[in-house]
Amino acid sequence: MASVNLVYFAWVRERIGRAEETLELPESVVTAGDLLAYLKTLGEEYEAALEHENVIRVAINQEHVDHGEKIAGAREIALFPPMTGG
Amino acid sequence: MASVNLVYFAWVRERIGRAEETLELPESVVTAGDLLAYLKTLGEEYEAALEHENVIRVAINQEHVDHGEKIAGAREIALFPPMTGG
Amino acid sequence: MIGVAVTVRVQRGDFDLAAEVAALSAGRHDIGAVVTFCGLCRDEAGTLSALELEHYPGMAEAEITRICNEAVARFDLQAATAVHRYGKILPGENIVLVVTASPHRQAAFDGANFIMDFLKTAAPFWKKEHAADGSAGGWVSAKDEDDSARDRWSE
Amino acid sequence: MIGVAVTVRVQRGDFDLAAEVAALSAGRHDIGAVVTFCGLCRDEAGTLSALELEHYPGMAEAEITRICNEAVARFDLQAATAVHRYGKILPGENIVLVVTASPHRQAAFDGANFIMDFLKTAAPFWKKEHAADGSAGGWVSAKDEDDSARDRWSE
Repeated sequence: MASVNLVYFAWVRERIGRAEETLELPESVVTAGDLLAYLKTLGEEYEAALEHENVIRVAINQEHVDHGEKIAGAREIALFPPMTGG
Repeated sequence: MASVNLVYFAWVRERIGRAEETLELPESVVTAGDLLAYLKTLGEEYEAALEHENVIRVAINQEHVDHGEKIAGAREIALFPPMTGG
Repeated sequence: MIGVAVTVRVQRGDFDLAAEVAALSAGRHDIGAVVTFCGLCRDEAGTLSALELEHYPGMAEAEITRICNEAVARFDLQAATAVHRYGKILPGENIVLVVTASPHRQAAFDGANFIMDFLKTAAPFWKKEHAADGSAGGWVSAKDEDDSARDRWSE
Repeated sequence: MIGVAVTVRVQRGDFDLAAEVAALSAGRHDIGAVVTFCGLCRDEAGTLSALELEHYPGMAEAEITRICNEAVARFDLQAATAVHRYGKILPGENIVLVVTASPHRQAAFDGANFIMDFLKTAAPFWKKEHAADGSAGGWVSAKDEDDSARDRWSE
């Protein structure tokens, strides 16, 4: 089991109901996409937040990554909706 | 003979040697292009200023015109090189 | 690109347009063009009372810096500044500032335009609307046209 | 276009970027984007001591106003300001300012870009260079690239 800090923003944060947490991930979670699928098994709040997986953006150590990116070595993984700044 | 105020700018002004003048134009001067051709008959300074007729810009009553524009009714005709502001 | 100054700040308070331009150009005699872009909060014909801007601290600065550095490398920029606010922002108030400097005008325009397009689509900020009538506002949706604006730079 | 403010000035003295932006946007809550362009005098790697800008009084203001009105009509502009200096201008000093406001960022960028392209090629101003070594400077030649920049708007 690997321990990772997860941070959530905007409506992902609101739906999950917390801004950050530290989780132990099973070895089967290899990619960012695996992580999304895993989180959805943890409860309704995660299911609601991550329902449309394809729109969820992932950043590892504060850099954008594709869902196919491996998460090994990640200190911090962020999940959030498409950005609307500017 | 029609009387018209002529104004010159930049190197057109420098080569003609004055910034403005009022001239009586013969009836044969109908268009802006006719004016340029007529001025070149008035002396070396005009010939030097208007040598390359096609680059000379003409404004009638402070609006850009083509060389084919008729000058009838003009209060003020300006001759100048291509603009380099901005 | 020696001497190229990239300045990025993410802050709650307002910024000072003139001060940012002065900081970027002071004492230089080689700049031909300075372009600034200010994005402001619109009241949407009176229906909006405020925007609440959430951001990802750390990554916001890092991502905007990456975008500015790319703009500097891609265009002929002598300097680039970007300041993005977060927190509650009222109609008429500033949200974001971008300043670019270049010897040539089109590069300064393109640099600022490029930075804004990527800032909109890649910098981790999210806007929530507060409705003027007190009804529940919502998160602003990302626009396809913003993705299109970004994608034109890779055509 | 009711309420569209076009402000044009031709003046010897410097302008105040922040004051011009404030004048154009003060009290408004419907502006989403303000773009400014400042054109400055470069020292051309130390070879230029000053620019002397000649203009056609009256026509300069009239032509810039025509250009700004066309930009307002063509893009979705809420306001446009253009200030152009004349007389002797030293390296590092401002020459020209354009400010545009729009609900949308690309219109503000395009409006300012359009105004600058036409201002360069149609506003009656002429630059003479004074060389730093005291040798006779000369009139700046019009550039083909400026005509090309203007012509892209009619493509």
